[in-house]
Amino acid sequence: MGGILTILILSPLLGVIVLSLMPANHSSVKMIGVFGTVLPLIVTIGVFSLYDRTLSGIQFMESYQWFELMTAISPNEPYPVTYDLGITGLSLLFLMLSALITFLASLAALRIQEGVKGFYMLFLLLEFGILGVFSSENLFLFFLFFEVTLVAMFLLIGKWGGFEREKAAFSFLVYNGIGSILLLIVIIVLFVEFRTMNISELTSLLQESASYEFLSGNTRMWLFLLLLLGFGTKLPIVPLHTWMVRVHIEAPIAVVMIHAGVLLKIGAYGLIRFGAGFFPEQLKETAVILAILGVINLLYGAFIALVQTELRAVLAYSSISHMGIVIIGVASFNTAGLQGAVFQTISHGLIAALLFLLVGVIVDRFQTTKLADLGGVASQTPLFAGFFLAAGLASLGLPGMSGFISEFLAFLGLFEAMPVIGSVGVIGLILTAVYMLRAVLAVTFGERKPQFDKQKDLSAVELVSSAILLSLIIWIGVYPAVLSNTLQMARTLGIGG
Amino acid sequence: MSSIPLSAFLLTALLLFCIGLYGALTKRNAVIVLISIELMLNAVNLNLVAFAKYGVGASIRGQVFSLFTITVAAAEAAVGLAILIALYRNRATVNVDEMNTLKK
Amino acid sequence: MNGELLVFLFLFLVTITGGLLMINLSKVIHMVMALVLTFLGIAGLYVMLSAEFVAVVQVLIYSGAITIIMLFGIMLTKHTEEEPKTSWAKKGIVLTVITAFFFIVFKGIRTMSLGPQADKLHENNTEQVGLMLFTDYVIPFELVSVVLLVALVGAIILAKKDEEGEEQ
Amino acid sequence: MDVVWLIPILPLLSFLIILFTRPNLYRKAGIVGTIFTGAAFGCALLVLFSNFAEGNQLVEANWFSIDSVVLTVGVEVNPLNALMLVIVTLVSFLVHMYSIGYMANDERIATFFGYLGLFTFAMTGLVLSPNLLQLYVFWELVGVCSFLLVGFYFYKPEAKAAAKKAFIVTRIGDIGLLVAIFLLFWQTGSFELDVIFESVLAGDITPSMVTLIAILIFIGAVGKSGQFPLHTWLPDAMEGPTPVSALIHAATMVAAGVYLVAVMYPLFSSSETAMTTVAITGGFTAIFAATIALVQRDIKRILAYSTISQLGYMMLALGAAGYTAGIFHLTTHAFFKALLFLAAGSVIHAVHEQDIFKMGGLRKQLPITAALCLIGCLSISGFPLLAGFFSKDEILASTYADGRYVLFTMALLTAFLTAFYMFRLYFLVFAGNESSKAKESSRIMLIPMFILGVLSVVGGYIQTAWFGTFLGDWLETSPYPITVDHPTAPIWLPISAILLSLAGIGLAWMYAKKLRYGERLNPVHRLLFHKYYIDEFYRVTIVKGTRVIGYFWMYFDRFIIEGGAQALIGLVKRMARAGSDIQSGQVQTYGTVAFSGLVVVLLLIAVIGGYF
Repeated sequence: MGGILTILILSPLLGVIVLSLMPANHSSVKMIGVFGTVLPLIVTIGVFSLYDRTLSGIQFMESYQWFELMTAISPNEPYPVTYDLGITGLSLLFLMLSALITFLASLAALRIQEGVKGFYMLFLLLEFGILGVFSSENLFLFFLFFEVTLVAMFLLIGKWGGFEREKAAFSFLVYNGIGSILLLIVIIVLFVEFRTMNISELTSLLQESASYEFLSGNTRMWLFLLLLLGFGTKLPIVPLHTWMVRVHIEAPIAVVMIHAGVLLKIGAYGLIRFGAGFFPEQLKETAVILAILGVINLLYGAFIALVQTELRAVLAYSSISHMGIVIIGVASFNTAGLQGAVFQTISHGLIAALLFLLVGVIVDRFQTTKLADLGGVASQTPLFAGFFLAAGLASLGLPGMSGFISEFLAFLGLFEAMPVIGSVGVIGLILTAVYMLRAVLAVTFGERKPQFDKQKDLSAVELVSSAILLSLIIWIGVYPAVLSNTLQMARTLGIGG
Repeated sequence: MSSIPLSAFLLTALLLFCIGLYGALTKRNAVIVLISIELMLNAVNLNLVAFAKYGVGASIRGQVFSLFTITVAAAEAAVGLAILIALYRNRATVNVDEMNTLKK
Repeated sequence: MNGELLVFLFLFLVTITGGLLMINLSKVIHMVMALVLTFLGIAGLYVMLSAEFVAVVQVLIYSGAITIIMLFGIMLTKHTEEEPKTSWAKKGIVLTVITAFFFIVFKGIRTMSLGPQADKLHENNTEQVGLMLFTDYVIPFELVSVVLLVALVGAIILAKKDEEGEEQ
Repeated sequence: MDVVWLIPILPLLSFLIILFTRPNLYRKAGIVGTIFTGAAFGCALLVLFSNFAEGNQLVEANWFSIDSVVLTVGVEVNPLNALMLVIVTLVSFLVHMYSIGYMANDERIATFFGYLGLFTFAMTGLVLSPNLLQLYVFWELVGVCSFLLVGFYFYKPEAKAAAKKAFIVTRIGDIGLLVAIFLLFWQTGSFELDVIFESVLAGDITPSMVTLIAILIFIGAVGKSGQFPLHTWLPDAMEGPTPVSALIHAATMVAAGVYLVAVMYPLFSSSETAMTTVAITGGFTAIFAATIALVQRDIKRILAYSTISQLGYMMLALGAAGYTAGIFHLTTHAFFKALLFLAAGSVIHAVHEQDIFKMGGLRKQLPITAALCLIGCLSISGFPLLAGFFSKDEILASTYADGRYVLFTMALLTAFLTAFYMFRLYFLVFAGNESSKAKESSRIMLIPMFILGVLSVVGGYIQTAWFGTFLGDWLETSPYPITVDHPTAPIWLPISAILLSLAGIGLAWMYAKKLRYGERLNPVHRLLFHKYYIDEFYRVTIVKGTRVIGYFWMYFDRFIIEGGAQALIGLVKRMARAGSDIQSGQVQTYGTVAFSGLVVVLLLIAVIGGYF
């Protein structure tokens, strides 16, 4: 099945092309936009079913010579740039997550009234970037697609966001731009030293002891720290998080779904794939600091979420808190921890998407996301309240839902490596329960408010989207092997537990 | 044979050049700026003449060159002043600060 | 200490003092006068460098012609008596940069010595200059005359009142 | 034995069916739920009897794996959990039946039964777990069901607060358990109970680590069983519907803490310190909660504090090496406390009032309820020959045998206090003058109460000094190494216990006669009425403290981090503006800049070229 990944990456562009040929106010623009996301979803499902779980290593490899860079210093030895695609179990999971959440987000975006055509075009462009990021087997391609997501996001936030959209868009661009520059530095250094940007080649080259002649331990540490900063901005690690809060609050709901659900995960993906894959030694050396950072993220986000008065802000800080668990998992650097980190990214992707989907419903029905103005909506919209409560419970790590498995694994890993830091970290799990319940109950429970009496419960589309997400959350929670079988963590990274 | 070393003349020229440059860059009166430029040209002339005596393959050529420079400097002074007057007629000022048409 | 050095020191002081005065005096007229001092000092230095002809030209053109032109320029334009002040920050920056420049160049010229002196320059200096000008440099000489002419014409056109332009 | 699987599955099915057909089922949901839990109860009975015949069973399947460690799920049947299964399914079944009547007028009756089904599923799953991970999963699930049911009247602010509190306070305990599970895993490499116990007994874990783990597990139990200092959620949880209180907050879920300690008994018994901690916490909670119960006015709150106190009793028994006694009391308590709650529910259903000082003389209107309530009160007070008598006696005996006489005295004193406050409640509610009109509850509510009443009377005969120690012998067949001793107490012990409880009853009668309305408010009374101001203390310290930290970090975030970022942006902006200011159009500025550039180049050449 050669070329299926190329087809996958290009599939959203079909929608862009069709949309670009249509008049802006045509009635079927929305439909085409939604359909544009269905296509990649179908292809991804195809990839998922064709993926051979018994094999290790990279599958669906596509590799073509692209162009060569000549340098004046060594004109006879050009630097080859290749076009490599390929996926591992890890990227396959992220691809599935992206395709699914993008599809659901495109449904949630049906509420957009202005500039629908442009919105869907950028939206599909964003998906193009995301799919590319996760299926690149080459740092150059990875970086290109990464930049595509930045541009698309910037425009989406800046044009369709809330009151302070420009500010949010710029802060997004500045922080992520700086992050991607750091990434670029690392890529260039590796390219210059090893004359390849192929990820798996680099991984194996860097893990050979001979490669230390090219790249000393000290340099590696610097490169690792740059990577950490770059992806840490994306993840985000406190104190590089302020842009993310703003985006969560200002961006249109459908975009936030993708942002919280998928884009933040690029940081985790990069950290696991490149940070842990390229520089395992350096990761081990900095593990304690990383774990402390993770715990700080966890507690910091939780404490602030506790006192927020705005639902979206609560969820934004909750995302920060949850990303702390990813860092904890990576820092513990054993199979349990890394598996936990991956589980957490997937699980938080689903949960955050669900939560923001429902926040979209809140905005649509109740025109406010202030906790003080909401309340008692379980009386008028029981279905919504039920889903919202379930999403909240999933977010606070209720067993039987995906959040629990990931938190459990991440902390299990951490407790093996650093029990003391772990003991501080578990306080975060209590706080998560506190702020999540506070927010969820403030919306759903409480006295019936008559001004909400006329509001309708979930529509069919909303119901189906929420149900899909919730059932996936529960499925992973009840049967986590569905992820771990695909993941093959140890094999992907070539480490032993 | 002169007992004064070359560097003494060069130092004089350097000092003059620096003074001229300072004047050209800081003075706000256009006339003074022009004068400062003349000073710089003079410093250059001094160098030429000094090198004519002390330089590699020293010869009269250096002095001839300085004559050319003086001529051009005279022409420059004349044209510069003419521009100044034309500008003054338009803008009623010789203040260099206010001559910022490059920006607009 | 011989007489030559004394003369050089005197001329050096005259030249630099003239320059410094020009920078520091407040009235424009005084500045121009200080400049004349410098020009004269330089003319003296030329004589020391066995360039009598250039020295004479220096006195004629600079101390004479150019100074007069400058005075005309000053008279034709209106001046608030005092030279307007420039901000200290700007002066500071310029001064720093120039000092740095000075030290770099100074470092280079301090011990500069390029070979034996030319010792025949003072013999019939004007003749030598004339010979060189009208043999090797005859074409540049003619070109300079054109340049002067163009400058003259240009200066007149520029300084002339643009009456037609104003009328339109 | 195959039916074991069905026990959790049946209530789950009930939950799912109700969940998906909610609008259609409506009132029929109760019948569906009752049938399913009834079937589960039947299965549990089968399992119980097959355990007598066939012994212990363990079935496991792979769940997922972390590298080479395969995590499993499964079911295990041993005497302890077979017994628990029967208790859980029985009480659940009866409460389901009762709720058909009690909740008949509620719009959301279907939801209610859905939650009940989910709870029964989670609770049976918890009981059947053969490993700690699975146990923890269900442990949290019962917590969330409790949360959902406490917050069932979600429109009441008190219910909202109570639900939140219930979840969060128990969560604090759960984290202790979670940490203990992590530590155990890294010590033993497994979540399986049998593996863990083997390595504990083999001495693979250092004694201090055993103590630490045991205490962490106990923290989990403290949270769930409402032991001091995490007891505050349980009285507030009475905001939930009364059948829920009977099922979750009296008979089953809160007993899960005791059950957990019992399950982990081999671990606890390896650490003297841990055992002492359990005993002291239990003993203290028993008397502490009993004193609070003395003065409360809300009928359900009295029962709640009574529950806390009785759970403390069980903990005390376990901590004093009275394994059988603890389990025995757990069993009997499930019966009579569920009975008391259902009776209270019946009263509340009839008079729509929860303040016992506003009731009175209900014996005439509610004769059956009154009679059943009396049985419950007698049983809990340890009236001779009723279930509570035997179990309480067993606890007193093992505490006495343990030799810590302070704890023993506490236990005796608690027995006296229990008798007093239970009969204070009984007399104030049922005796005296009639104060309001009330109608006896329907048959569907009375039948469960009746069954529980019967059990409260005869339930004690499974373990008596006279007829045989059947329960203890049977529990000893557990697959895990537990020491079941049969303490023999001096004859004065049961007699003094009887006398104390009779004294309590008598005092309560005199008290009730003397004071019909209101009570003196002396400082001690006020202190007790305000539950030793512990809620207020927590509110001021922990809750406020957490919020203050939160606000601190929020402002830190807003001003320091965001401000820092803004300052950085400002700096860049100012630099940019400075750069654009240079482009002023003035030749001199350009000249300066150009010349500066020249100087910089010269400097570079000079430095790099080595001229300096």
